[in-house]
Amino acid sequence: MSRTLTYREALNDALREELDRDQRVLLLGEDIGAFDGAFRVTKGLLADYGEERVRDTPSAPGTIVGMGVGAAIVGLRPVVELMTITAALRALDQIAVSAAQARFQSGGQLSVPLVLRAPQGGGHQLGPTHSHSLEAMLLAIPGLLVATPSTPADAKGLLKSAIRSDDPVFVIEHESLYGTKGEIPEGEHLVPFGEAVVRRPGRDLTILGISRGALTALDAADVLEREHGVSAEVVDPRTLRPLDLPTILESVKRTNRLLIVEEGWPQGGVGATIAALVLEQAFDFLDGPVLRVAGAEAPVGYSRVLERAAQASSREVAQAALTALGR
Amino acid sequence: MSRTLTYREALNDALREELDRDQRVLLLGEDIGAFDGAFRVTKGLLADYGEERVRDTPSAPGTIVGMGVGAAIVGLRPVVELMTITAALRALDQIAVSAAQARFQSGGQLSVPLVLRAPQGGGHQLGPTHSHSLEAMLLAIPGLLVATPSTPADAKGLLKSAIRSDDPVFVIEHESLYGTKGEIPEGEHLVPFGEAVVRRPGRDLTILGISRGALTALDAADVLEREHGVSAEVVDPRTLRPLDLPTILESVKRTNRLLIVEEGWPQGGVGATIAALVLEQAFDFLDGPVLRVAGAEAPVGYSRVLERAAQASSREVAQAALTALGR
Amino acid sequence: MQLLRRFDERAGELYGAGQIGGFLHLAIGEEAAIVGATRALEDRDWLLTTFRAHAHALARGSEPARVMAELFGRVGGLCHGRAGAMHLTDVERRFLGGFGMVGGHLPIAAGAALASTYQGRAEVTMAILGDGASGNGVFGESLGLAAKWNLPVVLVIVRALGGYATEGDAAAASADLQRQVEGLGVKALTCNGMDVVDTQAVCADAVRIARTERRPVLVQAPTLRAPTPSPTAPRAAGDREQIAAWKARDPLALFGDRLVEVGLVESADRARLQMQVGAVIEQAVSFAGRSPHPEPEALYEHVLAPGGSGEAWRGFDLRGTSRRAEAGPHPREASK
Amino acid sequence: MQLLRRFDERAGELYGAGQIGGFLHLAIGEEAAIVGATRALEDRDWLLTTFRAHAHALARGSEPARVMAELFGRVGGLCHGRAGAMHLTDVERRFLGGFGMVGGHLPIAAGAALASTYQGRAEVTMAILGDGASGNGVFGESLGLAAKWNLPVVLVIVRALGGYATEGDAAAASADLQRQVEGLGVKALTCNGMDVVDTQAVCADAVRIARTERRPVLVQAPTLRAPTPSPTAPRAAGDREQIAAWKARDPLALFGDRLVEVGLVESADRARLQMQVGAVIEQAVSFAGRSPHPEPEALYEHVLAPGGSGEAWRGFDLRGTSRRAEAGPHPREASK
Ligand SMILES: Cc1ncc(C[n+]2csc(CCOP(=O)(O)OP(=O)(O)O)c2C)c(N)n1
Ligand SMILES: Cc1ncc(C[n+]2csc(CCOP(=O)(O)OP(=O)(O)O)c2C)c(N)n1
Ligand SMILES: [Mg+2]
Ligand SMILES: [Mg+2]
Repeated sequence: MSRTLTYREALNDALREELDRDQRVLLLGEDIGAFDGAFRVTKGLLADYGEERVRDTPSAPGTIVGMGVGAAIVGLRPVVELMTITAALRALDQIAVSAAQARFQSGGQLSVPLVLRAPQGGGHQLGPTHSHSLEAMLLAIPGLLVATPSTPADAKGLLKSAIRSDDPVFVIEHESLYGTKGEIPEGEHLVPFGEAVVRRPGRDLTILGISRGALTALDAADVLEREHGVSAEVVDPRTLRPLDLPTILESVKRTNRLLIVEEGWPQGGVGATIAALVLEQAFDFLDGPVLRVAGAEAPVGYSRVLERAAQASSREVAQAALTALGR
Repeated sequence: MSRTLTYREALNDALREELDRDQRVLLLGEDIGAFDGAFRVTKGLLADYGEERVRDTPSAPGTIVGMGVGAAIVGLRPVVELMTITAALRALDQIAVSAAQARFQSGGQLSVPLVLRAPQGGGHQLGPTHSHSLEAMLLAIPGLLVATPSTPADAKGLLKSAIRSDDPVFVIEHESLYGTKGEIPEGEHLVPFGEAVVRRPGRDLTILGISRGALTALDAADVLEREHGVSAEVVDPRTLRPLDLPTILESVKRTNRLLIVEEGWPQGGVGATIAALVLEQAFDFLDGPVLRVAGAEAPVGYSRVLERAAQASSREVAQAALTALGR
Repeated sequence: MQLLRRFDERAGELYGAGQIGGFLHLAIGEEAAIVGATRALEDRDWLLTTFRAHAHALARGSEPARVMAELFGRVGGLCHGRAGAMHLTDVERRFLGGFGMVGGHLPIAAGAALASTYQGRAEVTMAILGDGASGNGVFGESLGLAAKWNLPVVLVIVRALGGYATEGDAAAASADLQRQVEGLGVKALTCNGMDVVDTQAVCADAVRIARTERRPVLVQAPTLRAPTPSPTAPRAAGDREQIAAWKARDPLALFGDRLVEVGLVESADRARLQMQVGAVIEQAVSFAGRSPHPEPEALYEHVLAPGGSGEAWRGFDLRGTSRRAEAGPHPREASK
Repeated sequence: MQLLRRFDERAGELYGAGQIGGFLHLAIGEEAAIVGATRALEDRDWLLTTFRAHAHALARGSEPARVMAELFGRVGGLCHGRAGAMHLTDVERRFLGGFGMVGGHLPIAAGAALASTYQGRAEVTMAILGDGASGNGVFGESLGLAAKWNLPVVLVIVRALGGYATEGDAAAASADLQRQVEGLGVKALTCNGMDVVDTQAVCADAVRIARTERRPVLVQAPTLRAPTPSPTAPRAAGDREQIAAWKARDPLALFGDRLVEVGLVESADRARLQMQVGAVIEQAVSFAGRSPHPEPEALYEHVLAPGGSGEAWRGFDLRGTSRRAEAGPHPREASK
């Protein structure tokens, strides 16, 4: 049995279930209450759970995250929404130091079961300050778990697992996926961290897609099959820390070729990291270089044309795959 | 003709020369005046240039950087010192958005000739909040130039070039290098951005060292020569954006092996980025995987032992080199 | 004001029609505050504002056609389609833009004032912000340092009730906020943000104080924004009463009526003005519609300074092998 | 106070001797403020402080031996050598630590108070800070939200003159700062930070108000820190006059004399107390010296929660191939 929900509804579902299950869970964020959240993810939660548990905050990212850290240390399980991932840049000291290092600094005395949520990426011309993709910066931080759900089912299952995690977690949502629909298993649906999924089996090469990149990879795989008779395997890591490297390596050792699709900036990116890891651990299995199709080395422009130019398109991914195959 | 100066003195020299040369240059930062700067880099500048040009600020990183951006846009060439690179995490929205995107967002109407300076890295047991190495996070940001001087001469030459750049630049100094001595050419000494230097020629493999990693690589090269008869070429990129990829590729195409040494976190790191770039562009020249010796996937502990364990040591680099050579 | 109003109404329609994308924050109801504040500035002064930038650009005198073209994301836009409504910039008019991050422009405004002062020019920098931005720490940090360094900055808080986002007690000027900033050594004034004459007078006073006394001044301008559900559905909505309540305070109607009352304007002139404005806007729309879309490659322009050493970088792998631009000049050449 | 003083003096020596590393921010001169403030708390209350953390840990009752061992970076330290003086934590005493980033602990304190209130416990959270931290935006952000949400937080600003870092007008309590926070709806008090009795009384009052009225309270405690050049050369320095001036206000001397005057303590007892304290500190030093250094591998402990799915990550490439730990369990197993 399953239901069809949007990514947005799936997240709302996850929050409701965890709010029902665990009194320690409470939500903090700008306009998450009366306004239902900038992207309507917290729709109806203020009415149903009250202002003790669903708290509207001012636009002060550092302080909101810091309060989440303090509340988590003293026994709660706060879920903090930031209106845009760019706001996380203002709170990065609280994220990278207070949240991610408290356990370490205290020699294990403190625990920070905090969840941060924010939308990233482009798609609706939000322009240079509301279209960043920052998974790589967050992945860099030891002590911080990072999830990048690309489907409604994963959005629900990963957010629920995140809320139950004793480590701080950043759940990176994608601004242009909120409206996408998908099947959600009935009842308790948890997606464990560190478990990649093969979205489409294939023989000729592996395409690894991060966040929305997983969907771009699937589209590209269709094009490759239809127009070029190429069989591409599509892998979605789903969480970046922990990263399910074994599943990625298994796939690469079969197909001997890897292409990584991400929307973030190419330098210091997730693609570069995984390319380096695979290179180090499966060099002898690689028939060619690991290729990356990343976001542009530029801010995301407002115009539809410039926004698209800043993102990885399925056409480009298909083209890169053919390059990888020496075609 | 040349003089011997410490890294700290070389930076002070660069600031003085540019303050003398260009009235538009002024300095902002916490305790850079009366206190001579937390690491004494701005020693004597308040006395010699006055409080109009050497300005002590409160501990408000975001606002200090933002003021630097505004002052740069309206015609000055501010040099902002942050006491520790970790403070940059509090100002990252001003760095990545205001400073690095203003030119783009305005369609080229605005220019931000701003220099940011901060010490990073470990060495004196400053503990988990004052020992970060964040060059990778800064490298990720398009529109921001990044310099990582490892010698007094480069510290001076790169800082002077940075102050004359029309792009915002982050000059990443290393906390444990301030006291190191080196020869500085007399007179005007500018080091251009995007020009790597081969610190030591070699045949058997290339070791690329970032920031202090370049010195660690040199020590490792000595060990390799002395104890194993291995001839390692040591390359110091000096600037990460722009990156002198041609020089790196030339070297790798000769030695066919690459090892990268950095102090930052391994995931989303500079090493991973360069490994991916080299893999993409010189795959057929590689006799083995590009190896990385990075900082630990952990915060930097306070204890001397834990601090050392978090950093790349020359022994480990030498060991990794032997691994790369299949020895 | 007429211009801002009709422009916003038209933009709202075009947003609905998909001609304009992203977030479009309308300023219907804020016209008196915006026009009054910006009219208090001289040409040599600098202006910064929030994501609600297109209205401020118009008020500062930017060409409606180039503003509309920017909203269309076209080459003819002030920022060639890079900025959209939230990040509009027009440096010729010393309008430093449109800032998407709430409060992010406040330290930049202080820095601009520092540059003017440092260079011995008696320019004032004005930053317009919403009440929400005063909840962010940069507000106090920037004002505090501006006071300490005697910087001529004028912050105008448009306290808008109605519409998107955490409102605080936006309805009226806040006595608490006044105490806070006075504690920082900042002069605080209040005006009626629904009355363009009063707003202009008070802001002119603020600008004078900032310019002559070299100190930051805060002006609180309470306004009532037309009921708008959100920046993604910007056309005026809300129930009958809300709209009626707002109409009763509509700053344009009030100002217009007053001009007629005191005999400064004939109702006939008023009608003519409206027609002229309508014509200007239609010209702007057609200019925007005719302006070409940018080329995809344009994305890489203006990322780094032309001729700067950074440009060499462009030659090397901008987005992974498959996207690599043609290898440019060796950095060694480029950085010379 | 004796304990803090002798501990700091000894730590300063050991720092000079290279037994203690990093930055060591001494609290000589702040003893009355620190002891007075912390004595105002009950055991159930929470305490957070700055990088000047070892003195606060001692005041909160942490074992001197385990504090000294932490300064030595040994396994016997409260944080097993990970924290050093700046990040000391002792959760058993509800001392949440030592925060290296100026002001970084203020929102965390507000969050702790939120958790207590949410869970229906009448605990108060106290955060001690320096005057410098009040210049950062998180100060106002945290107090503002604490006031809005009725959170029982007490912030004690030790306005220390002398020593490292931007002082502001640290000498005296700031009337401006009082206006600022009152504008945020915060109750503001002042005490004599050189007088432990007065500090204790005022802070107890602040704690009572926070606990019963459920609101944030700010206490300004002006102090005179012993002349110390910097945290990297922490032993008291400064010229003769400075030192003499400071000695004349030494909070320990004053309090001790007073106790003797009012006959509460015989000078003999005073001498005995000093001897006892001296003995405790020597025991602490020898415990620290005997405690082993951590193993290098310990670096990877406490990075992520034990048994959490994150641990699986440890199996894969922690720092590049050459450093790779033995491949751990497959995440699929670990995350079950
Ligand atoms: C740092 C940051 N967080 C969140 C947002 C999303 N956001 C866009 S508009 C807005 C409301 C701001 O309210 P206010 O400052 O009062 O301006 P108004 O909308 O009233 O003009 C917010 C929070 C943002 N732009 N920047
Ligand atoms: C965000 C940040 N910037 C800079 C520093 C470096 N720093 C260490 S101590 C200190 C001085 C802080 O002064 P104050 O808050 O008054 O504390 P005091 O030293 O007076 O106790 C600074 C700036 C830091 N720890 N954190
Ligand atoms: Mg508002
Ligand atoms: Mg101080």
